[in-house]
Amino acid sequence: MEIVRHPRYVDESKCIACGACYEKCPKKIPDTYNQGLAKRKAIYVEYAQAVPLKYRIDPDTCIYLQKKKCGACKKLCPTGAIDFDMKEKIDTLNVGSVVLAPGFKPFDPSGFDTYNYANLPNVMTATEFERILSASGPTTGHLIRMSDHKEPKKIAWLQCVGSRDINRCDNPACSSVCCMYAIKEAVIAKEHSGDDLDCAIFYMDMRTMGKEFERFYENAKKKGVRFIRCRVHSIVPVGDTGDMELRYVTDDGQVTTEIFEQVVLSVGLQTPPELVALADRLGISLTKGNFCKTDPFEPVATSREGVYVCGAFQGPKDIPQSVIDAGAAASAAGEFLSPARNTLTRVPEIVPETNVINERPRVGVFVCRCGVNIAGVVDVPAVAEYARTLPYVEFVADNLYSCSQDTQDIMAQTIREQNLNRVVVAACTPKTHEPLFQETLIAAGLNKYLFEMANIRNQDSWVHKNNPELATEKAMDLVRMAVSKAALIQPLKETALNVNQAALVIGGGVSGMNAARSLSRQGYVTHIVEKSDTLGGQARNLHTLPSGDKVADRLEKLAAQIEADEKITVHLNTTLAGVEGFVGNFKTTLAGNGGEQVLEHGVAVIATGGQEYKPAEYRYGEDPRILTSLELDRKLMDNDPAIESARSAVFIQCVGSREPERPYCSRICCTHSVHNSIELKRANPDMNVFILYRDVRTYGEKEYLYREARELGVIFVRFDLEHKPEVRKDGDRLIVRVIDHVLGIPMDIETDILTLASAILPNREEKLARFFKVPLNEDGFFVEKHAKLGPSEFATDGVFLCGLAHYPKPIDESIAQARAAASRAITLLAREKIHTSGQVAEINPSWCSQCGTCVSLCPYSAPTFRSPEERFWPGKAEINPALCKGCGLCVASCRSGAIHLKGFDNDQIFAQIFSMNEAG
Amino acid sequence: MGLEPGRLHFSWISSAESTKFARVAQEVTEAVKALGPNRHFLKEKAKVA
Amino acid sequence: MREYTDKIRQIARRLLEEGKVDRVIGFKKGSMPMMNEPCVIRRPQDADQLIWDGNCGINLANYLTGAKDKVGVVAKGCDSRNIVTHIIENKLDRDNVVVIGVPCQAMIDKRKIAAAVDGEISEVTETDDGKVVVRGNGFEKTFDRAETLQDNCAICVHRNPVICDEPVADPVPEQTDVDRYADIRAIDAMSDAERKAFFDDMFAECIRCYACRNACPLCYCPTCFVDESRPQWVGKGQDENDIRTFHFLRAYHCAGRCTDCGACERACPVGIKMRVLTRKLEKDCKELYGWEAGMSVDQRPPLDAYKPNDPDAFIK
Amino acid sequence: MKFVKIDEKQWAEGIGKLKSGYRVFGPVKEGKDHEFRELTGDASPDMAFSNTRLSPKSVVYPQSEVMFEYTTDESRPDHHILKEPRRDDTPRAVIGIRPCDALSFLLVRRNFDSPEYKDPYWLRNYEATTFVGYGCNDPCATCFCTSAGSAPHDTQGLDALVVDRDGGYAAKAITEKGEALMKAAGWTDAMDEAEAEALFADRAAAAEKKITRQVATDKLAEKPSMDLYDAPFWEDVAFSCINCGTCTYLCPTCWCFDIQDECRGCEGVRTRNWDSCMAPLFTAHGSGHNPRGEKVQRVRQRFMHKLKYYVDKYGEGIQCVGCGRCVRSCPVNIDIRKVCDMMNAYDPEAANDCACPTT
Repeated sequence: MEIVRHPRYVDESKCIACGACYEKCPKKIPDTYNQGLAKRKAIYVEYAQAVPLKYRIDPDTCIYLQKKKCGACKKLCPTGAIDFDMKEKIDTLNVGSVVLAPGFKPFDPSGFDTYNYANLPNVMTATEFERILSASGPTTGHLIRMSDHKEPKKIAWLQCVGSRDINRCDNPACSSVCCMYAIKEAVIAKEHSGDDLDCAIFYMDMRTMGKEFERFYENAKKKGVRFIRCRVHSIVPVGDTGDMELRYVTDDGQVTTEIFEQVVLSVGLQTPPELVALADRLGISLTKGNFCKTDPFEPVATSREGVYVCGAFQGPKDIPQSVIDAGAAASAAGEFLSPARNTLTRVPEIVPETNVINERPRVGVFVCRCGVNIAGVVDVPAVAEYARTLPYVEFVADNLYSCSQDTQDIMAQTIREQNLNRVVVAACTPKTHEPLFQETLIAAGLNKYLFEMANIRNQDSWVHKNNPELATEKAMDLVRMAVSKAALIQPLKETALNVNQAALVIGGGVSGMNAARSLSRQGYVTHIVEKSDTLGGQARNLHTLPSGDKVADRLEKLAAQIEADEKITVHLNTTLAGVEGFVGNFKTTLAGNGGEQVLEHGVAVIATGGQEYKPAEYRYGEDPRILTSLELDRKLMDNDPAIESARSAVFIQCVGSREPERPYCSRICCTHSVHNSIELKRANPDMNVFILYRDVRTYGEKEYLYREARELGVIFVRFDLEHKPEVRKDGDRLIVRVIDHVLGIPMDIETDILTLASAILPNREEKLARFFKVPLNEDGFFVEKHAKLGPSEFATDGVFLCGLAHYPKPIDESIAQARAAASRAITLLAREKIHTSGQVAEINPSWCSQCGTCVSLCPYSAPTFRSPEERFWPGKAEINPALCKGCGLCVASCRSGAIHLKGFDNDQIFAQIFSMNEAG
Repeated sequence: MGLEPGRLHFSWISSAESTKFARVAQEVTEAVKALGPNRHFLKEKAKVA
Repeated sequence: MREYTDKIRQIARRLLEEGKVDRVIGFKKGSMPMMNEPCVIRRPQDADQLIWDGNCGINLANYLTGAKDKVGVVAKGCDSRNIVTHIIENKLDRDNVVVIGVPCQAMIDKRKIAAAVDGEISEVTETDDGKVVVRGNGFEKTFDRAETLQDNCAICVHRNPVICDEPVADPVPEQTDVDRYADIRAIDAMSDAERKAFFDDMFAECIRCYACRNACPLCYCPTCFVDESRPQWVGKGQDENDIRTFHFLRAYHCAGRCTDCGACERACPVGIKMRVLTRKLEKDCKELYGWEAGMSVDQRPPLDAYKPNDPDAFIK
Repeated sequence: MKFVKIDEKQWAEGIGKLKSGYRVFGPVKEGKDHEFRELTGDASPDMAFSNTRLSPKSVVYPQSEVMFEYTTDESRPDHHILKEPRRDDTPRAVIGIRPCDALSFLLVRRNFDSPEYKDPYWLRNYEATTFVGYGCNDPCATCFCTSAGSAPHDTQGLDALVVDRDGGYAAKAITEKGEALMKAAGWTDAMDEAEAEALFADRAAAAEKKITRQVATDKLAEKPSMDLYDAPFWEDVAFSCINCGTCTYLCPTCWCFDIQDECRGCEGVRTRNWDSCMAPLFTAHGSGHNPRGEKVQRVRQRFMHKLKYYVDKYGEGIQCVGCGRCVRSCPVNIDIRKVCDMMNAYDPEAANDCACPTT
């Protein structure tokens, strides 16, 4: 394939991001990253965390590129990185698969004259408002409005701007994320400006269906964020105060006007025209809403083989779902390319490590000028001279740019020539540069931990720009502290562990089967453990998907693939009896079929699923006409005559969900009921179908179903938690009473089918959680590593997660997560060996009092007790370096002071503190 | 213990809250500067008997 | 008390005879008035050395640390709570210990009695009707037992053993109307200068013998922080800062673990009332975490538990 | 002038006068107990005490004492040189020391003033000190000085001895130092020698009669050390011990110390501090090995040192003056009198019958 590479006009290999060019560039233009709320120069880095951190020139605004004048950056650049002659390049890549992750464009509300976005400075889109709240934004996080820099006291959010709207724009789908981001913005705004900030969110349905979202919503209410169910028609300026008037109707029908000082438009997600064109070029099909078309059982596959999709191009979605999709797409591409795996790898050359133990410290100090970044403030030669006087310092040099490739080479050479055995670099932040310098140490044959950095840029020259003398003194202090620590540092060993190449998937439902299939297709022996006697899990109870697919057919196909797969072993009627070991080396005991079997595996995927809540309310169980959603599916599957003959059907939503004792949204029930209501209407168009709901949560393109149901005549009646519907029997008649939200009066509906959209319950796998040392949340779902960035894995290495065990979700999302879990697992398996950090905790057994605090406290289960039979130090605690993350919890908790963190030993830290003291 | 209250401060600052860290550091520094040099709990050179 | 003694001997004898335990730890009569000595009995015929009276204040859990054999131990309320703490802290296996539970009627304080009379005491007897008769060279004085109690016993709210395999008697009623923290609140209310002066005065007498530490069943570290040299946390001399560091750090190491058995104060040769430190932390643990040490073997102490989502607002 | 009488007024005035030539130390009531403290200002010794809680050894041998000072600051000419700090060597007087405690200084002197080694710190303080004893009329129940080579009115180690007399005190000068002190105090009112001898003898006899507890030490010297070392009773003796060290800190005859450096920045001092054989650290080696790592070894060491090794090394007495402080303050009632009897009576042949756990 061919890709166009636009010219950067800056040579990436030369630019060291010193910022000299930015200082001098005379051209100021609106900063696109800050939504035009601030200015930047024509030469710029998009945002502070950009990778790679290299400058580029905007050709449309650069004075030189436009008028051949200026060129200040080229004159100033210390490394000669500016190249105005760069041309557009077309690269041809030989690839086997393509993943599309082009994202979305926020909806542009300029066209809505009633919202006055184009005219009023204090009407902002939510993306702009995000920048206002950001510490790196134009106001450094200070909440002020743009017109007069006043702190607003009242802010309104208007939801569904450019979403769920076929009236003023053609975006019928729900954007899925706006409810949650609006609540988040309101809560953060209150955090920034104090509790008396009035935040009001105007919405249609509050769609907080993500994990922990409902709790966040409830907490926002408690914090005083107002939620008003009303679509505001227009925004009217109040004179030239900069304030705005909103007119709205309250729940009880009162028309109210209210003045706000700031209005935020919660704009939706849409696919921009250039992406539509791209899709056309690539020959992939789109949905009605211009999102990439996928199949529920292949949620990341486009219509073209080998081309996969993830993120908001597949449909409006939030970060966790996008991250899940990304994993799934990677996995899908990996399956597709499996035969080519490891055909393009290169092995780096390894320099043998010098043994420095018991050598007198010979410290080399490299003081960096960082161009003018440091040298412009700090007297670098003076610092270098000072360093020469410090104990154990054998060599000192100052460099213009320590991080440049040639300096790195010189450093490695110096280390060898001078026999240095400890290296201190006084430069920028270890966060970005420590690994680079450590590589240099390795190249020079030194253990990479014999390195210490003094941050004389971010923590010194940058913050004390106006105090050069004090900054120089501080630089000396920092160097002295670093040297005093360096003299005490020791080489550390990284433990290498073989990763057992087999995988264990726990649960044989749709998620488990997909995870297993993905693993096996990428070449790994996989075991599925299923406690029941068949594969399929909860999906066996489902009738059809909104796409029209019969779930049973697809399931059968999938199960057949699994059974035919040579690499997959299915253990039915089997449960886990015990788990030993850790990442890469698990030993799991399986119990079932009358015996026990020990399985060794390197990774585990937990896909234990969930179950349907059996309601205790609404007279469930007292009448055969009262069903759960899955029971209705069963009737539909069986073509039950009761369906055809029914004159009326009622669905009650949120049965057991979003209740105080189960405060989460089950995510799928709205779509499920709406879809089934359509099925009922199709089966019998004369049937009166009612859906009693609290918020209809047909997120994303599921909104089309909601519309279709309404068009088919399904009647939606809203109720709230305080006025739940009542079910009674009058003789043979089954009657549901609900208070009509428009009329405000009770309404009796006689029904022949009452479907309770009951919650999805977690299986609350406490034993499993203990076995794998992974946490469950209050609701009983497993807790992932990171809610946004690590949704398919656990904080415990080598254990992964997907499906309903994580949170309620529909089949397509479960499959995506199953593949994402497999993808994450494969990143581990593919390495074959894992190296732990050398900076891990270590126990001095002679001081250990065996009290067990570390064992109980460690979130990673790294400390354990030695066996009482062991010859040396029986019964004392020890730390498995493979599991230790170096967090230091155990170190702090140990009363006996027996635990220390290698690389951060007490004596090293005290040496730094004491040498700081000498300064004063 | 009798340590002046302003000399000890607990704060929960996540690694993402750089502005909060800077603010807290500034506040604490100012609070401690206002108290002046610490006079309690200073260990003098051991007394000669 | 006589019944207690008889019952303890009887239980100890039976346990040893039946081979249920290898040894029984209890008290034998001491060589001075108001002093009993902790002792170990290994043969059934020696069980009659055991006694029980108001002078059994030593916390016998201190003698169980790390025990690997089968031990019977005479335990009052506080001892039993320390046994629980020992079990939680992996110092003792529940299956290896047989708790001979003594519903405690509070211990008497020999220093209080000695201070209340002039001259050498030769004999002290406790009567069944709650009196303490003190005889010495030419005097005899009778006290209400309630006036002579150890400070910690006077405010004890857990007199009955929390775990018990062999009860010596029916449980005694627990005190419910005591205010455990009146003095702590008074210290809390002091200004920092007053508080500093209070502690300076309190520690002035300390000779750093570490008897408080050694008497404490919680202090079992192989190397105590005061003995560490790299880094040396505490200087070894008589500097007031070092003394204060020792006392405060020792107390902090007992936070959430101390059962207020009073062993530290009882052992102190110079009479420092260091229980105000441990009780301040006990009060904090109770108020912040609803925790009382040593009440159940099934619960992890609050300071041993890690929660990334700490809900408490006191850190902000 | 060997004997003088001192009335209440002379006594009080004398103490006052002494303060111009001596640092005066004496018993002071603190809380419920007495301690030896330096008497400054108008303070006078409170003679109504039986025995102080701590021994007066710290007057000569402070718990924590600076040996040297140094600096590593190379800008100073005297860097890296160990210098002795200025110390106060002026005469000091201990008023009211009990005869048992006075004897302890003689025992301790054997350690700090031996033919091979003379400890300058201890000796300087010791030689500057005049000990004015106070005859003991009401020995405690824990006292056994008469079994330990002393007696309530014994004069060993004293420069002068004071006893009660109607309306005041009678004093006897024992050394020239004592005589000089009495002169400085203005206690020169001579007393009839025969009357005085009788008074001193009567008082001594009366007090000695009150000591009921005798401890047998006669056979200690002849027992083979290894027999005692291997004796099975140590397990029982040590069982209740919590190794708190109270006994060693209170004991007038315990002399062990530990040397420590303390520094702050470039400035440092070398101090020596009392140490205790009850502490595991006392014998811990740098290697991590500890030859007395077990409690029972440490307990045995304490008693063996006092009652056997000392006896063997110096060929007389025991390293104990019978003051009874350890018996009184031991939190778990370990009684040196019982241990001493046990050692004295120990017969390894008969030991097989005892109920001790090691058999």
